[in-house]
Amino acid sequence: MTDALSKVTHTQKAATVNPLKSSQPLGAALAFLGVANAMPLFHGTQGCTSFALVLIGRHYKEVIPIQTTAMDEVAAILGGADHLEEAILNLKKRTNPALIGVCTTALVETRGEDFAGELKLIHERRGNELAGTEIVLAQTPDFAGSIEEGWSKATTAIIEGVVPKGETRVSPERINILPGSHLTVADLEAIRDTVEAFGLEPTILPDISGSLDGKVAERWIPTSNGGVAVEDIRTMGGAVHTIAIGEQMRRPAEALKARTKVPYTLFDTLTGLAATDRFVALLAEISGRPVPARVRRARAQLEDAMLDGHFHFGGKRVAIAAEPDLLYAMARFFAGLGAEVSCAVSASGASPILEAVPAADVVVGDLDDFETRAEGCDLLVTHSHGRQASERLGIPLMHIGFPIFDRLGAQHRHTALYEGTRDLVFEVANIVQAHHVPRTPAELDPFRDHGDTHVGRPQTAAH
Amino acid sequence: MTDALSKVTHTQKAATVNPLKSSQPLGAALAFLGVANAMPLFHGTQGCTSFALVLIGRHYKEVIPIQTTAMDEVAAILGGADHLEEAILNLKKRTNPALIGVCTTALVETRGEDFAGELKLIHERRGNELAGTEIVLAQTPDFAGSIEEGWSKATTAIIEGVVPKGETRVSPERINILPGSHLTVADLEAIRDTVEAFGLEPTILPDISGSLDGKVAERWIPTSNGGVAVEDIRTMGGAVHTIAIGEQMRRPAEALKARTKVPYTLFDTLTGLAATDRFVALLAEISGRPVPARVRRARAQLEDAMLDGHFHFGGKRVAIAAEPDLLYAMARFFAGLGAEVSCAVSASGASPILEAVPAADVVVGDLDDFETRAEGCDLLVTHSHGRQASERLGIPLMHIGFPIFDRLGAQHRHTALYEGTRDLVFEVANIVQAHHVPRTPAELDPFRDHGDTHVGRPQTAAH
Amino acid sequence: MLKDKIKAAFDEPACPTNRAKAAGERAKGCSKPLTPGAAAGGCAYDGAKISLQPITDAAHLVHGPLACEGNSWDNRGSGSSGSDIWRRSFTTDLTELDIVTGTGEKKLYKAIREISTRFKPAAVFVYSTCVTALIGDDIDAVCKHASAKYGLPVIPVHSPGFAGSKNLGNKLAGNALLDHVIGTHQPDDVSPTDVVILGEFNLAGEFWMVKPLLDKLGIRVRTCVPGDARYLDVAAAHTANVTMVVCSTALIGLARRMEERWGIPYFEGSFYGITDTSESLRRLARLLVERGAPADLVERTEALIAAEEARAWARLEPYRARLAGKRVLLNTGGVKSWSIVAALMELGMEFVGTSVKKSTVEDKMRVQILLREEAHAFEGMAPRDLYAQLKGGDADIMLSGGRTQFIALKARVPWLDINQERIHPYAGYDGTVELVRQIDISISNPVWDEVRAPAPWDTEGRLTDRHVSHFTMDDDADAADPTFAARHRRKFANSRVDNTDPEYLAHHRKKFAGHAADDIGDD
Amino acid sequence: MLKDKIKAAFDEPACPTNRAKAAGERAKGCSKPLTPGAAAGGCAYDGAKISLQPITDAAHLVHGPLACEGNSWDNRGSGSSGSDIWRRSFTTDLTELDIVTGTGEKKLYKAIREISTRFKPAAVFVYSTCVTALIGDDIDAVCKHASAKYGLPVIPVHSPGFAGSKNLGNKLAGNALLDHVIGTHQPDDVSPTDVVILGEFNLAGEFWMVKPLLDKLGIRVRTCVPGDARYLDVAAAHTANVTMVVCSTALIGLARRMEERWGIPYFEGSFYGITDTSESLRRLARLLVERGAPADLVERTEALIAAEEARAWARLEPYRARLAGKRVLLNTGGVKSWSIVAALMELGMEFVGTSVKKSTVEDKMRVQILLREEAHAFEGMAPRDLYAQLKGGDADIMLSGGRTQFIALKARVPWLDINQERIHPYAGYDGTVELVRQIDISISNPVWDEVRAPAPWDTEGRLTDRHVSHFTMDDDADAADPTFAARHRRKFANSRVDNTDPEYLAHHRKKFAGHAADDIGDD
Repeated sequence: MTDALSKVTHTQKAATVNPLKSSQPLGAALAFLGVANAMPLFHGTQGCTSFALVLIGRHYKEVIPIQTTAMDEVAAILGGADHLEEAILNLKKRTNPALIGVCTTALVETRGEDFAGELKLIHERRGNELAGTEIVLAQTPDFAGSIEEGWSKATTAIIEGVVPKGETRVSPERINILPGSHLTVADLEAIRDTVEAFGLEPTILPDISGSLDGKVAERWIPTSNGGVAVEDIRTMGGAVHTIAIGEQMRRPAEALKARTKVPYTLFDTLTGLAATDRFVALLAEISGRPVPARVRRARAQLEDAMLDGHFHFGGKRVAIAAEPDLLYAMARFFAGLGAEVSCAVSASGASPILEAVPAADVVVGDLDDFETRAEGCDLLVTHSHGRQASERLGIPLMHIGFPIFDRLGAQHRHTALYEGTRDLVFEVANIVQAHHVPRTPAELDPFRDHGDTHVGRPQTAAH
Repeated sequence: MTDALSKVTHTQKAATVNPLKSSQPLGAALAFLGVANAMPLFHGTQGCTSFALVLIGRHYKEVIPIQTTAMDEVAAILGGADHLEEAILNLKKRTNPALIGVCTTALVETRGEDFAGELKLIHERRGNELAGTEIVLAQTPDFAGSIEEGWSKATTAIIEGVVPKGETRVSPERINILPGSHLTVADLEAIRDTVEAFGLEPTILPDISGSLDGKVAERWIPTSNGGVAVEDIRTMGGAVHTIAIGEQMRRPAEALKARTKVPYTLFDTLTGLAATDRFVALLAEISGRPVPARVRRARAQLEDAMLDGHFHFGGKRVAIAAEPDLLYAMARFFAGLGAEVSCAVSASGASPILEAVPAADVVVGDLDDFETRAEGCDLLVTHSHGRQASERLGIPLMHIGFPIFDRLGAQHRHTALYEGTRDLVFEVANIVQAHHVPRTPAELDPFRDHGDTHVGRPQTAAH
Repeated sequence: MLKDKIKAAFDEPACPTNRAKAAGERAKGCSKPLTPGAAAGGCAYDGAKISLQPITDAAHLVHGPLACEGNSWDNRGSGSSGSDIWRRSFTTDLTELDIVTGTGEKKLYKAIREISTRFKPAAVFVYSTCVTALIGDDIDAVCKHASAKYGLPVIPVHSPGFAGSKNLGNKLAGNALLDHVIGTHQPDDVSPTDVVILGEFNLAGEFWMVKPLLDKLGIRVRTCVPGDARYLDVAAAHTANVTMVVCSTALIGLARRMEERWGIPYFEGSFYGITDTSESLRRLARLLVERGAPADLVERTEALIAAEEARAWARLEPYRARLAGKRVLLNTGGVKSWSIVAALMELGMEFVGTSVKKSTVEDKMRVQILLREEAHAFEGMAPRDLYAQLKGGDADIMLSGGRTQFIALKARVPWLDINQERIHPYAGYDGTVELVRQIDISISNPVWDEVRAPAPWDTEGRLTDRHVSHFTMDDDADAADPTFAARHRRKFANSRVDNTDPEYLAHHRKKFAGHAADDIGDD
Repeated sequence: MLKDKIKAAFDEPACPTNRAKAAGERAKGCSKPLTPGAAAGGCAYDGAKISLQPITDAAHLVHGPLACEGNSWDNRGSGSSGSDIWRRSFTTDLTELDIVTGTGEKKLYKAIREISTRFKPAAVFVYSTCVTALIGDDIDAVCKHASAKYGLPVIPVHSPGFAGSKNLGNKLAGNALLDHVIGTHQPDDVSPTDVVILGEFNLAGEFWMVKPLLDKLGIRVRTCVPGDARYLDVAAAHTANVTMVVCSTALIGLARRMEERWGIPYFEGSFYGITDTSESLRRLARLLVERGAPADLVERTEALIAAEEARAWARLEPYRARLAGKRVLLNTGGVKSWSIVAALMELGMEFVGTSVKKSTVEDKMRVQILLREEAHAFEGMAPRDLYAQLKGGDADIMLSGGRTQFIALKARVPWLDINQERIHPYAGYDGTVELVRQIDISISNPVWDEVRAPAPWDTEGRLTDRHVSHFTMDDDADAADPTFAARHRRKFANSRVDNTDPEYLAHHRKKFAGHAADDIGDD
């Protein structure tokens, strides 16, 4: 694993070909969906909402509640304040959500209105009607950022909109968890279990494990079904500590600290043995309790999986494309088991974590940059849109991130802590084994190609 | 799902081609390995042990403790009692196991000695030296049965050798679990969690989740590392109830009941929504407690997975080859989601559960019978030896059962209860999706083949 | 200035759908105003892109910020027998800087260059979006310029999302084809039996089930727009003798204007269902004969229809008994409604409802004639209402698109995808059999019974009475004779039922200290 | 009667390995008595099957109960350039009934018929096992009968497991070839440069890295036994001019007897390592020239060796610095020991031990000369001792077979498979580079550091002191300037270290009611 900073370059292309990223308001909507009884509201045209809603639905296989201010041509020119107000009042009346999360889109941001001011006016005028519903604003134009930024901004907006300023009585068993958008439903469940195993009570914000975990309800629920309760968010200032996971969560962690003085620890990743050790040790330290036997057993199982699995990583070349925190986590994971991350593509360029990705270069680009650079690799690691590159290059694809629409159960895969890392080791090892093809006499012929690339791939030291 | 009995036929071949089954003593050894600090001892030649040990090691990726009486030509002719005694004394001296599980092999059974009598004599002569070590006998010649029978016999032998006869004071929170050989380490962990969630204390026999779960220890352990303690087995008569899982466990459940009067409930499978409902309801009934929210949530998640996943089962033709209880569980699973089990091959023919397999025919045969009958199917479901059939037929293979040596983490896959069924749904759906190939103009041409098999596969009602 | 640009984008001829509308309705115009906070559905950009993207050898470049293309690409299952350029996604992915500094047009121009150099497409379609319309990028000028410079057709499509609905987008796409593509290529192999199919998307390759029928009759499909279309063939569409419009709202305006401009007669037809497939073949043949094709085409067509219908009905026969009386909720618009309704009713299936959201008045009338009760046709339904109807058990299956999939599934009602993401082909005679087969597979899946059975406990996890009786003591006769043979007896199948004696358990539980032991099942 | 049958099965000529043994050792014989309860390793059946199964176009039929074949098939990675019959598993799978009623021979006969009819193998090898030897099945008679009846060679292999070790099984396999196969086919293309390779298994296809070298020199490999061998070629092995024995214990007896019977000279050689590969080529060339091959073969061989060695060394050079001084534990027997030891020592690697369990006395001497200290060569090691040595940190890597794999891994020591299950080819010049590359990949994997680092808690889960200092308060300078630019500063890489102030936590914990709050880290 390299400790040197990696070189981060942005591709200088006019045409984005096969986008890697999804839009910023989509990321914000996901975060809002992690609050119980919430309703994300896109401030833009119907189409923006429709695309986001369908894409999230394809990934989670759920009915996704997102609404729209339904901007039309007239509003686009004259301003959308009326649409915003009407949408909020309509939502309140029809679904009575605990929280409406307004996500601005490129259209309204291009026009450039004072959304915070508009919301304030709406509240002044309609305070009574809107009682019991928090309304928060995330400014998330599509022309900047990606899911991570939207998620981060929405979480920050929730904190700033819901958590009161000032210190409060600390409950020594309460702990805040601010998970990045790259963690799955299963990861959040595992984090909660681990925290609870130390006698601590976690408040997870956002908590999509409650709302996007795939379950069948017995009645129609128009808002998010599950997630962290607004009342619990309101008392996050009473926690003894905050744990933020992923560089994207520094912003909300800072916001929470600024309001409430709750200190935080930022984990750049929770994938991997050493990272999980640090997380578990912190919980032991905060709780003053020993590490439970069950957690220690999971650690021993991960060690074993790493030992059994490392054969399938060593000497392999891996191409990864993802949002920054996930890219970092996966690159660390692969490099830590001996694979070479020979192609690393980030969906967005804003995160400082990119410099820490263990790869010679990190390219901020698209899946076409990925496809070009991934040639000759042993494994592609990205979301479902990587399937075209996988077909064309004939290299197997490991699905990570968002969107995953051509596989089921993405949200139930463990990718963090001991168990998640163990499962990832197995998944990679099994993809590699499934694609192992015995070599033919022609491939092994020493005179096949009397250059350096003697046996199909370079055999000289590539280190 | 058909309620009619299926037709069970045995292939009438002299040559077994590509065996589906593994040997009976191997199954017995696995069961003995589910006891803490145990040592299986094969009464036979060194080779029998070596093959079993290596094969189990390839599946579990572990150092497997199994020893041998090392019969040679002289002993084969003159009798192996001396070898048996020497082996037991050697093992006691070198590893001091809590239990030695003697598994006879074809060689010594062909000669036909009085093994029970020999063991009794050894105990009479060497009782002092052997104190603290239980020695139990499973008669498991290779020329009969398969893993299931060996597992069942060994479990029965443990019960008859360790659990004292007679009724005892009942601990109302104690419950016995007798899992079949087809359940994974992860399944046993999930069963334990579920039982404990009702405030009950399970004694699982055999419990390979303690010993074959893949973990790294800090010192050399010559016997099984983990598993159910002999002392806990000894008090199984004090349980309020026994739950046996798989028809193969009827024998040990009956044995336990005969000795201790503990009644039992036999579950033919724990895979599937309805089966898990019954299991959970039984726990609620025994404990007098309501079903915990967590279990109910897992149920809702399974329902959702079934709804999302059923598309990938309906109309598909599946070929399954496995030991009887696993064959039954998987066939029920596939049929329950709308797939047709058009080929069902059982490794052994002794189990009455075969008649309940939801398939027109169940063939007791080998992987060659499987390969012949699986042609035209959409999915093969069997262990790693099915890889050759998969290659030759060009049909994807889902790995189940034993041995799985070309994939990692087989023991950590969930296959039972709500979560395991959910994971199986995802696994099948993802194999199907991964192998989906869009159809070509030629394949869709209505004049391609003006018979009934119009578009590659029969389109008339196959029901 | 901005305002003018946007107004210009809407300076389209009167919506052609109006032609089919009743006089009173015509005044309403195309786009109904949406309710903020209670709206659903795609936008004009979506509609335009859908209508054109399956043109397989062209690059489709979206000029705007990321979301329009980034959140929506690679989500449709059209089959291509040639290039895969159309499956790639191209967008100028405008950044804040691009917008603030007004370099959008420049970036677009450069993007066209990059794409034409690297991917060598037959043409580039450029789609405008809300933001680029709002900031007034002149995509017409850029396209014209780039076309001249790089020597390939570059077609502007004016499709800002805020312009209106998906339906409007379809029409805008048709305008682009008419203004910039059709008529720009003169093929050297024009024949009297050339036809054009409009509004057929070749989803799951289903047009490949139809085209061989036409081939056999000697009818040449000059181009099928947009499914599996190649750019040059589309450009030559004006040389055809007949236009058949498959998805009526999508491109009927284009057909009408092709008739106006080149005198090509058109008709609305459908390849869904046996009767409609036959009728479409018939009309194609007759119109071609009217336009100069050999007269025997009509007879040959009838012979083919007779043979294929007989074969299809024979293959459908086994399903009749299985599906007669099953109640279908058809939640999709356009021509599919009446075709599919007709096809399934012929098998004895019933319709509890049909969306006519995207249908023309003519479509609606056909549906109403078929269904006989106006109540069955609805304009669209809120998710909550749809869920209530399905949950209420009104339908045995819903046929719809992915958007309402999870509403059906959450209501535990069978659902079949008949929209763009589906993987099964449903066109022509074979496709009708496949549709019926898939409906049967879906309805007969035992999963429905299993998920509909309530859990044996209430919402608090307390066992319901229903459950307790399930358990009986393990059979003592069984225990008394534990030999293999005894266990192998026929009644085994029953003895496998899980069996526990509640009295035994109750007895033990009474000994529990501190447990409310007798409360089981009713606490 | 039984006893006689079994004795007959052992009526084999004196073990050929004895030839290579010192006079004093010879008396000990082949099989050492095993200790019940403390034995490990395969049996004679195992050895026989291994030696023959890679003959690819033959069926290998195991006559016995299930375990012998059922627990062991499909576990070796030999490459085949032709048939895949050898990969299939055939066994008579004797049941209790077969044994009790004595129908084993009949079943065997029928099995041969089924196999020959269905799979059309070039030949069938029939292996006896403990049980069929014990019950006295006359496989010689059955094979003879079946061969005559079905018109294909059916070769009995007398290999009951209790006869002895794997090594003995190798020899029994050699006997079967000599008695029934070699010399039964006369090819029409005999040439003076024909050679036979014995004991080469073509694992991971590695012989395909060597054969082109021989091809280039005009040396024709009549057959390589057993790797990628075809039956007829094996049957013609007696027409070769030189035999090279690769795995010395496996088939050296066969080579000796081929020399006796047909006058073919043999030598022991190896294709592992650069020097040994070259030496083997040299000896082949010289022996062939002695037997009538063109004299320039020797020069051409030297030229090839010079070129290939230069190339291989150049490719190995980058590894020298990375691997020099690394300590290797080589835990495998036979010829591999000295070849691999020599190869890796040339790169500066050190050997902390080498198993000579399966080695001949000659092998052992070579190893001892190479290592200079006798202590390094061991006969075999109990798992417990091997674990202790590895855990003690004596070795940087262990090279061995799958059987000891998990001992190394549990000791957290790099391990490389150099036995039958491996997927990398190590023969010849290219293979040597591959071996070194794989060793480097294994040793340099960062996983070792990670798994060797102890958990930050003791065996009871209590935090160790080492840990607590890891956490520091989150940087307040950081918090004060939370702008992007400030966070982007170079020292970012450090600020990502997890940071928590233990004092802060202690402060809060003091307020805990009923918690031993200050005990952290040392309770």
